[in-house]
Amino acid sequence: MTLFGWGVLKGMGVTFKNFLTSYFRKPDEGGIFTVQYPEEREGTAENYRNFPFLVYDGAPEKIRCVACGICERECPPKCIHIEMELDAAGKPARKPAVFDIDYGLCMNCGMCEEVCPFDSIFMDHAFEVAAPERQIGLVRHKKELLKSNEYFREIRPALASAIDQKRKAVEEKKKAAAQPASSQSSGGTGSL
Amino acid sequence: MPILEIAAKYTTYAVMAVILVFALGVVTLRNLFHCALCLAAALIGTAVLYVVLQAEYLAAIQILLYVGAVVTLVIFAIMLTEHLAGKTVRQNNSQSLPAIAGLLGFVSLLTALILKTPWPVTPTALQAKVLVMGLGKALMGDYVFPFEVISIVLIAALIGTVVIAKKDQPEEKA
Amino acid sequence: MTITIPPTIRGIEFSADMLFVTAKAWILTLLGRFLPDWLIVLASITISGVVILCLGPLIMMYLTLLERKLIGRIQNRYGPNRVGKWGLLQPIADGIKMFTKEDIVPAKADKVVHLLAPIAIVVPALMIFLVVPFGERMTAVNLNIGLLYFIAVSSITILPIFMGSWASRNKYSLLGGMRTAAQMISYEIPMTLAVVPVIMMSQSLSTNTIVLTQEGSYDMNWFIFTPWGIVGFVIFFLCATAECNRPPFDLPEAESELVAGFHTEYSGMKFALFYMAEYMNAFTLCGIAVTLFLGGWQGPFFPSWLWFSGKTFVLICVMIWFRGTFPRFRVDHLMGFAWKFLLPLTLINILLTALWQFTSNLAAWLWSILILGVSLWTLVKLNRTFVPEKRHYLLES
Amino acid sequence: MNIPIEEIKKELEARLPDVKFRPVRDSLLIEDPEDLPQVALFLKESPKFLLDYLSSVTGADYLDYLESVYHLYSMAKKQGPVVLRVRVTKSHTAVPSPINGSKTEAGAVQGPRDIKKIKAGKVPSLVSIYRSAELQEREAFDTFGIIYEGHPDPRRLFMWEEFQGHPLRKDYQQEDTEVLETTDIAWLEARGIKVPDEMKEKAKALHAAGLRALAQKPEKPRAG
Amino acid sequence: MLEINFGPQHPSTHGVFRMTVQLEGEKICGLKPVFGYLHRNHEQIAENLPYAAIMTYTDRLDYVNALSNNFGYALTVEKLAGLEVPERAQYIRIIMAELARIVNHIAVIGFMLNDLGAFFTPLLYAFRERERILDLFEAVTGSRLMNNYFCFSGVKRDLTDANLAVIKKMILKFPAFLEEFEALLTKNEILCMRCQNIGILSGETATNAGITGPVLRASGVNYDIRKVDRYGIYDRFDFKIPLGQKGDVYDRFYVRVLEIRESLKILDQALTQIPQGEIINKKSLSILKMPRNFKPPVGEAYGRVESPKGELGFYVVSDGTPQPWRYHVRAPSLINLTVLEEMCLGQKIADAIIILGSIDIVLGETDR
Repeated sequence: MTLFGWGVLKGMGVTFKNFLTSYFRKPDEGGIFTVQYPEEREGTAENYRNFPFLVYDGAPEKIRCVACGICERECPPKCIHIEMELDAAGKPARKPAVFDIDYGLCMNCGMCEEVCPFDSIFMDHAFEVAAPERQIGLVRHKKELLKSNEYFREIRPALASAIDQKRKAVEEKKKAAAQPASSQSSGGTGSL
Repeated sequence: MPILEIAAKYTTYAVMAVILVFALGVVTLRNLFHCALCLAAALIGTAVLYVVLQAEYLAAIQILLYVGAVVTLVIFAIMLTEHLAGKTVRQNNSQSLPAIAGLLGFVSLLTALILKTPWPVTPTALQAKVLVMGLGKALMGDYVFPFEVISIVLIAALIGTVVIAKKDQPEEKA
Repeated sequence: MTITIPPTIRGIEFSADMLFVTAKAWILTLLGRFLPDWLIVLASITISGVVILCLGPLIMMYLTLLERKLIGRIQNRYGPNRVGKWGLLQPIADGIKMFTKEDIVPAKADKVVHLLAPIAIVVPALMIFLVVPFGERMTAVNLNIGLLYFIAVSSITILPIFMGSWASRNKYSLLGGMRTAAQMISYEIPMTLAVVPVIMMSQSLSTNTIVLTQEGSYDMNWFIFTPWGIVGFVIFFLCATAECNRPPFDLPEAESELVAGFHTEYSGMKFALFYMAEYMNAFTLCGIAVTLFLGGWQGPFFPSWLWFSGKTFVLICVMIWFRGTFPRFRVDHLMGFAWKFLLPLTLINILLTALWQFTSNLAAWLWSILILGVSLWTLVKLNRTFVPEKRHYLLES
Repeated sequence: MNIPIEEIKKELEARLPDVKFRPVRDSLLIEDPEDLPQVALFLKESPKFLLDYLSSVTGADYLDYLESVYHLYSMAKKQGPVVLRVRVTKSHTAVPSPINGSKTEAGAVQGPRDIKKIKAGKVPSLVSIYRSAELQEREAFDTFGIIYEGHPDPRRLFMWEEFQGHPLRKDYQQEDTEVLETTDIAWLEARGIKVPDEMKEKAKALHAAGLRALAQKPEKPRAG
Repeated sequence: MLEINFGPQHPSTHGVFRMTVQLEGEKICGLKPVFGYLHRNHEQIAENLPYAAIMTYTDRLDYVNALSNNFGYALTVEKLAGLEVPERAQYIRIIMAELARIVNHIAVIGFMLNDLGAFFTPLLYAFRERERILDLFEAVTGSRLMNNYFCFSGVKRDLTDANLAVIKKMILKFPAFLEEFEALLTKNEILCMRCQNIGILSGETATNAGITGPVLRASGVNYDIRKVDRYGIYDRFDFKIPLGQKGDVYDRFYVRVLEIRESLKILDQALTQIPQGEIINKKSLSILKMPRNFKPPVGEAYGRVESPKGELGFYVVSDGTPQPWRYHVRAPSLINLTVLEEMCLGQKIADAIIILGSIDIVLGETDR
């Protein structure tokens, strides 16, 4: 029979050990595990996904999105709203006039990123999105959603470079195709 | 130090008045819980009175036994017997006649006792230390037999309570 | 009414040991220049009173910080460190928060009693400070029945808890109140009995005298260094933990069952008062434990008040350590522990002390250890519920 | 370890000749719901199957009839599942909202639609045989309105007691929470909450038209 | 007699669970669970979504270990549509599901100790370890809790060598943590007093009431779907099933500790065996890209996995359209509560709390 009260004392020993190690050990070896958030930050993993954003190349006018509306249709909580821009003749300009995402509804599932055939919508790393008001404050319009490809490359280098390469290849193919059969635009089909 | 003594004197009167007020509260208030609280206050006041009379030992015992134990038991009983989360527990005065009879008997006894006591008590007789020592010696010496008998009676009462309380639920432990 | 003037008013000694005593005496002599004698007495009482009244809340405030820091470290985190350096201003921030919070009184509550309860709970907590000997000649009131006074006053603490729990008209509060009453009554008995050996050995009820009897070579003749002393100390400390409702005996406010127990319906400053009483009780109980068993302010080399506060600090840290380690007892186990385990042990301890008083030598040591060992073993054997079952787990494919 | 459905069929035919059933997609459809406890008890106690564990009870709405589906396993023999199903018509359960046609684009509903063969009635509860049915039958009642006869505690599980309708049925129409009905206004006013006149008029108009405030499917997805 | 509402707002009902408890003194003489405070009609939401999009909602069932839910749902739809899963993806699935099991079990033990009144220490020690695994989840799946990682016939992202190294390191370190944790808890007299012979559930009752998972195994019934169904590739690993003796709270607690050890064994084997290769079937890539074009053949399937809470079953009926005709979740958290009253009767209130804690419910799954 073990001594009565031994288990209790052993437990106290464990907590005491942790108390001591919290002063002079590294976090991985039993030290303090806290990250002092606003000052210290843990780097986010590349795959980390938060809210979606739109990628443009170079200037905000050169937006990749063609307002096809696939993400709008596939979004499970239906938080995306897209309206096609019409040119002077009233024809669709293959560009979104309105692109709103309600961050209050979005559940960060990443479906939009998966279904987008034009590599234009991706999940952002920025998680400090607070707004004083739910209805208006959390709805992000096109202006706020647009972010440059450089930013994209910065937060998700591997994916961005893969997509850049793919787009380049498609572009070159298009060019090669365009030279013999001059001026036959084939649209930006960059799907897999 | 006359001023201090005067102050002490009037404090004593004030404490007495407060005790009386609370004692009245005990018998007049409608809410049983409030009554119990008043009782506790009155008993604490009595303890203060003892302190003023330099009988600290008695005061401490008073608080320990009466406030700490008896009143707590009373409150416990109130909570256990009445509806727990309860509406205010009403007190009724339907048995006032026997109560008055009892009170009269008690008062007459008390007066008899007061009349028998040789007043005034000399200050030397109030030496606290002597009192405590005497109390102890008396309890453990001359009066040890009645003291023990009382203990046995108390224990019997305790056991009886346990037995009565147990009877309601014979299948307590499976 | 005779109140003696402290003897040190005239002859002032300057030493670290007497630092606070000297300071008080100096103030009193200063006042003595232009005040009548009887007012000096009042001033003496006032100074002690004011010091205690300030000390109580201050101790409570920094105990909360200490507790949060220590438990934080036990749990491998920092604890409060944002308000001020090392979070030293955290208690003040908490205080401001408490003061500015809305005071919510339930609609059906007994308003008067609800208001009175938190006030009433602080009074006994502060009153105990009077008899705690903080250092040599640093007892506020050197009552010759100090210990009895302490036991008596701490027994009142049940009443305000009852008031609060009953007045809230909340079922959780009520259950908490019932638990408190049962627990406090049960643990008061072993606690009082654990003190008896000390009284027997020091032949006094005065806290000051008890400390003085623990003098010796290097001032280290503490009661804890005797077999009955250590048993008494352990029992007293466990009971003290239970008396001030601290884990693992925190059933009255068992968070996971009763939300917050008797103070479920309290908010703002009233809640803070309950909290304050709890922490002040923890402090005074540790102080009394130090006085009774750990030699009070006795100790070599350092000033007496430092010894006292150091020992108290250690005991409080142990209480916090308990909190950081243990799960909570259950009601019936708690009762069983008090009545079936601690109470018999205290009784045996009293007998042991009597034996010790007659034969104080090596043989007594051996006898004590033998008796204690046998009684502990039998108690554990008799208390089946305390002994964990051995389990064997099958691993099947 | 699956139990072939033929084996059970054979065994059942031999032991319980009165029970009518036919296999539907790897499962046994018991024609008369009243026979269900008998079959379940047999399967539970027959040493060959020992289906002592009822894993899942659920309902399904096939527009013309409701189905109650049971998945049985054997813990002792570590085999299964055996799927039992019974069908009941909808008619006997109170359906508060009118059937305005199915709102899903479901085309072909599997299974022959021989309604005449399906007996109208209630499904006997299996709680006395498998306690695991207790909460699941309540859930199926809540969401589909299948009444389990003999259930010890036949209340709704998730929805509140006063709730009307059964939300998982295909004909269930969602209430529009933005529009108040006359009953809602009465409820609110009984609790001393002021209701704007505009809302009251709307409610009156709705009531006069004999309509309920039902949610319309939005034309466009919602966005700020 | 006193009737008390535990919940829906209460510190230890693990969410918005509510039970009305009848008390006699401290003893419980009646207990009725009340459900539905977190009901969001998960099944109807799912019936209006394409199959692939439902995966995102399964995360929100049992939000402590979303990966097991993903696994169950993916398994069911694969059964329904007859999809094949590549080898490497199988291994990744097992690794992630076992990690999720560890996450769940240590969180449960921590929370149970909190219910017992230990002031957050065991919980925070548990969370310290959980954090490492969640960091890994974030790096691999993109999210800490709502993983949305599995897809039909595969997984969405590959485990890199760096990830595998992190897992390997974690497995090596984990037993030391468990030793420490057990030193703090398993022999503790107070814990034993509180947990032993409390809330006893016999094996027969448990089987009849459809109790599954660690609660069932603590009652001594050897039934683990990983062994029975051998779904995925569980038949390739050598692991044992810990069984309890009495079926009390202590057994449920300790069986979980032992299951963590077994999970570590599985992880160790999976990490050494994992092959190189595809993580998703090429044919199924289109489901990911065009969820609405995925139409499983008419039919139905019932798939189940051993989630850390018990048997998590999905019943999916397809009518050949992109959305399921019927989608049902057999939630272990809900069905394990069937015997709550029986276990609690005659015990003290404090016991009811830990019995509830030892059943291990997550309200997202219970109320759906």
